[in-house]
Amino acid sequence: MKRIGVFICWCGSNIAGTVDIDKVAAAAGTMNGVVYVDQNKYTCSEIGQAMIKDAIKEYKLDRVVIAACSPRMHENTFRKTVESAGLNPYYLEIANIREQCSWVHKDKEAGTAKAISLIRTAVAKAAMNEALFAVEMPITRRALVIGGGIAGIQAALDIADTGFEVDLVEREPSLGGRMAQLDKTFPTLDCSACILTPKMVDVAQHEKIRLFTYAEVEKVEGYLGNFTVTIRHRARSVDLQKCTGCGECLAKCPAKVASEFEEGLVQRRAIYTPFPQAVPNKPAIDRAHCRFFTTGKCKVCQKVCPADAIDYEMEDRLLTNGYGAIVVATGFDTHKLNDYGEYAYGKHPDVLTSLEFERLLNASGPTGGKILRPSDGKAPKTVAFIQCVGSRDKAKGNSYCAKICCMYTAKHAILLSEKVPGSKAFVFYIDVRTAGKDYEEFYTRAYEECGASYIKGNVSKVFPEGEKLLVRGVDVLSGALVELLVDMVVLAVSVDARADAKELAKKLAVTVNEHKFFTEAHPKLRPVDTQTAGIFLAGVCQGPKDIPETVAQASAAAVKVAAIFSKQSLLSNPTVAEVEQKLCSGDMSCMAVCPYGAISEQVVEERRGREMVTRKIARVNVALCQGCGACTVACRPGAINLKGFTNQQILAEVDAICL
Amino acid sequence: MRYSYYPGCTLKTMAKIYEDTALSTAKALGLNLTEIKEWQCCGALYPLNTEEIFSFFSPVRALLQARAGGEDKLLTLCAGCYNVFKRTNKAVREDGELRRKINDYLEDDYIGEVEVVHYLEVLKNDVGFAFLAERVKKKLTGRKLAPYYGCLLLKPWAEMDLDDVENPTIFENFLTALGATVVDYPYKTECCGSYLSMANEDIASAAVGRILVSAYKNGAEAFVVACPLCKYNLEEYQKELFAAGREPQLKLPVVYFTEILAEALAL
Amino acid sequence: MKITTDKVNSNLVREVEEVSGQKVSACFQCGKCSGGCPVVLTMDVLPHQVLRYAQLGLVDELLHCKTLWICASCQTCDSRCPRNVDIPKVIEALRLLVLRNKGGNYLHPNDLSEKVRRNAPQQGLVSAFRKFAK
Amino acid sequence: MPVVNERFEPLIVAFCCNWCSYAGADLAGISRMSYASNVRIIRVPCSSRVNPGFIIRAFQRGADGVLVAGCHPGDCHYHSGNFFTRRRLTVLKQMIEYLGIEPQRFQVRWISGSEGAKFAMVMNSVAEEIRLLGPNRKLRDVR
Repeated sequence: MKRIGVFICWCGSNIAGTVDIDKVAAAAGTMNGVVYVDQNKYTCSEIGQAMIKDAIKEYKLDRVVIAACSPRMHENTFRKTVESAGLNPYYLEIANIREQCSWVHKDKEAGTAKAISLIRTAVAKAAMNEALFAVEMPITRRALVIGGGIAGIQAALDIADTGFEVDLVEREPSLGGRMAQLDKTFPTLDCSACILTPKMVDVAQHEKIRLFTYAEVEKVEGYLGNFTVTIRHRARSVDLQKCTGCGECLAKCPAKVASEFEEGLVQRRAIYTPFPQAVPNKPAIDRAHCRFFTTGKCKVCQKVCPADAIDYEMEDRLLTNGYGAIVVATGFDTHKLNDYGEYAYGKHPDVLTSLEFERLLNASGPTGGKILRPSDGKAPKTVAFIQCVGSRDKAKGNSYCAKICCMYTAKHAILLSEKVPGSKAFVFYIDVRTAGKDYEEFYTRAYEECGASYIKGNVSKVFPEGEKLLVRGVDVLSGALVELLVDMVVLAVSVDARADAKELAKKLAVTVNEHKFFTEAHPKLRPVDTQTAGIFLAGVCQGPKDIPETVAQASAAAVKVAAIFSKQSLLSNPTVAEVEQKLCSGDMSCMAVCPYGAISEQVVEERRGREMVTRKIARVNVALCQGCGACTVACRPGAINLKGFTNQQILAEVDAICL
Repeated sequence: MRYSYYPGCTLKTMAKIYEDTALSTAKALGLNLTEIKEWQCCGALYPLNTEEIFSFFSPVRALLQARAGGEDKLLTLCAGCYNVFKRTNKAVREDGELRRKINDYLEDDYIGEVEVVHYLEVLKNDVGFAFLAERVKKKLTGRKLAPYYGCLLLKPWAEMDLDDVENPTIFENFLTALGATVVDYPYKTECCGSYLSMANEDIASAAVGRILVSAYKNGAEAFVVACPLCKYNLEEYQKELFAAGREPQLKLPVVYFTEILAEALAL
Repeated sequence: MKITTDKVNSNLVREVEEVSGQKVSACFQCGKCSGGCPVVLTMDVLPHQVLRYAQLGLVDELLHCKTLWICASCQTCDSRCPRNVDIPKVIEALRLLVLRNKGGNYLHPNDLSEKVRRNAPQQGLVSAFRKFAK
Repeated sequence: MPVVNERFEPLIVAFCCNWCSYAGADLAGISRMSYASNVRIIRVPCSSRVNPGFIIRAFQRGADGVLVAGCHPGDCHYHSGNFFTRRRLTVLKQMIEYLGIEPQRFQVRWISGSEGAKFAMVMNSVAEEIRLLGPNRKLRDVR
């Protein structure tokens, strides 16, 4: 007979408020195998834990049931408590009488009855708990960072600076991401490129970092400490070893396409480096637009290349590497304006998105940093900035606030006043949100010092009126109709998750929310983790945020990775599948359902009557098994069981519930 | 191709030319239109409240008649009728509670089987603008026409789903197929004042004025419309502005798209 | 005008919500409705203010405003509303609250001008009388 | 006939996967959403751990209903587990119906870790459906 101790937590009034603890304790005392019952105001406190330890020793308890909050909350804490009292940590069982009882049932009688039932179930299971032992598993101490924007760059540098190896994968031909497209950054107005490009160079030169540009994650397998990732290195058609980055080819290529980096304001060639400070500063051929690849004739770049670096035969390469942890930093897309015909975007050349306007501000942009109208090349005297385009719009856009637009619009208004003397900015807003250090002051500067007129009201429609644009809205505060004839309209476009975020999430076995942003493990306490151990998030791929927040999150992710790598090995999860040799028929149904390839065939020698026979049976690789238990149900003879969740334990729980 | 056809009250009187040209052009294009029996006024307006159940009976009865005629599609011309029928049909299809209430009053149950289409839609989807362009006998080359959509064809977009509500193109593509030059102007989907012109003429006048001037400034020689009420407002207030001397250049004819079509088909 | 707890809690707001099927609390006062309204210039209470008044229980003020008889139900506003509020339905509900009272009719056949009588299409007349009279 | 005043309270056994549905149940708690107290949750790592035998056993022992809840298909923490669950339990459901047990008594639902409200709603609706059916008498052990 087992000697089971039951400890009932009040959790202050959280449990004691709806559950009659004394009644529960009395009932627990009558349960099979229970030799000791105690209660405590806060079991997770030091005093509460000490009580458990003392009771284990004093009453020679060999199984422990704690009736308290969800095991997802404190199971690890209490396992350690039990372990420090000399018991195997898996002798512990938790009855969830808070989240799944006291908090959801207002009726005290019903709550008490359910708590008793939950404890009886836990006692029944605990009686069958067996000692489980984790094994040490070696880990691959190399990290993979997906995405080469500021989030990925920061995470990679921070991990590499702790001395561990990092592979950084970027889809585009260059590092840099969105931040490289920006001109100045709020609220300090320091130049984006000036603070970003040194970091890009650091990445390229860091001895611990391997940089893979023009590459994408193809396949992810494995688990914390031992991921196996296949990376597709897209055929760049330019040999990076040979290419000197001289740029001869860029000038001669006859095929032109809209430049993604310049937001389509100018054209690039089919062979291109996205921007002058690109890292690596070597081109790639965009095969979809290359004349040779589309028509079979041209090869101009090859002819002009002095280094013989052009390689039309190059093919995509798939390379597989092992990693111990992964940081996802894939960034965002700007919101597409297809559903916003009222703003005349695409109908009139002087209606721009905020990112296009950003390129006009940028000294390396299409206008050399002058704000000029795309239509006639003149400096606009009046500019209307429309905020929340695609944000806070559950009818046509994103229901959420994109967080950065209020601040970058204030920045645009300030920069307009600096770059075009005598100009005037009108900012149409729904609410101005400036939570952040020095942000409110920055916004104040826009309207106090730089003369921007803030108008509370969403613009309803932009009417092209000849060369000018008529912006029609209301000032909600005064109730006055607003009709402004302006030279330029800038739309503060919302921030979307990457269009293919869901596909990547599937590969990584992490989840996305309804807007396709990656889901963190806990919105407050684990904002950098995903639900999948060993995979972390950084930057806007998790939700809209500005640069400082992105950098902070990236560094946090790096520390999480470094913490894993600080050990040589990890303790495995001991709740793994186990094969009972004499029952296994060797038909291997289990192998077919295992998602981790953890089950393999093993040939065993057995005595049958007088002779020795060999036959095959299933074998579980405990390092690969993640403990889902799918195999246990697939097994016809019932030879596979899942430790910690055995058939016997679960049936005992069923029986206890139905008593 | 066969269709049930619902004319509506205005098309039998004030807008007779709209019906005549629609029927003649349809015939020329091989479309077979059968006017449904015993139709009544559609009610002119889709009820914008949760209480008026009886406003649905007339359009649903017409839809039942269309179903009885054996055709899958009910063709409409007047933008008002189109708006009422399309929205009613959608509501009956999707709102179980409303469907139950309506059917409590009707002899036959109707669950939204008929598809409501506008003639423009038929020209685009069933005839095809490319095919239409081939059938044009007299190309409208050089004619600068301003399409005027108004509201009822397009809004509310979630229910009408005919075209992009802010930048529609169906009218433009239609006129291009006939060889005309399409005049683009930003007021083509702005409201003409609708029924306000019956009671608050000043307000309607102001609304129409902007549309007229914008189209004129962008080089329009005539308006092309699909709604008798739009035509009335555009014509009447143009006359007034002209008479008052405020916009003396304004003398833009307002024609139904079917009239233009008949002309191009040399009917 | 004065906002009081009585007004904010008034049954009239609930009646408007019920008749219109719209939630007035959904509006966050961006003003996109008013900015695009083709007849807003002659309104005394702008469309976004209609929602604001309704949120605050100023329904009496709404029942006496000119706006109810100016809205053409063109649905430009609700086609752009980021909060999915069908404003013409809210205005329709208010109009019905007026029309359902004795003497609430806004338009009488005798009011029609000679021009309207002679030239207006049936579609316009039917629409006008359905909106402006009971 | 005696007048029964007491409302029948069914006993429902719910198998919830650790990563989604159990987390969803916790979230319902954290959000203080109250729901029917008839449900007893058994935590399993994945819905694919649920052996049809467990369900039959619950009915044998007197459960009035059994619910299996897992991650949404495609979102399984173990990649593919709930696809197996779906297939296995579809077969079981047919068998259970064949045995004459009302289909509402055995339900499979997909509830994610962020769907606390859905968890509460499902518990209420399942409890209500089974309450209307009355006690389950099929398959019960003679005791």
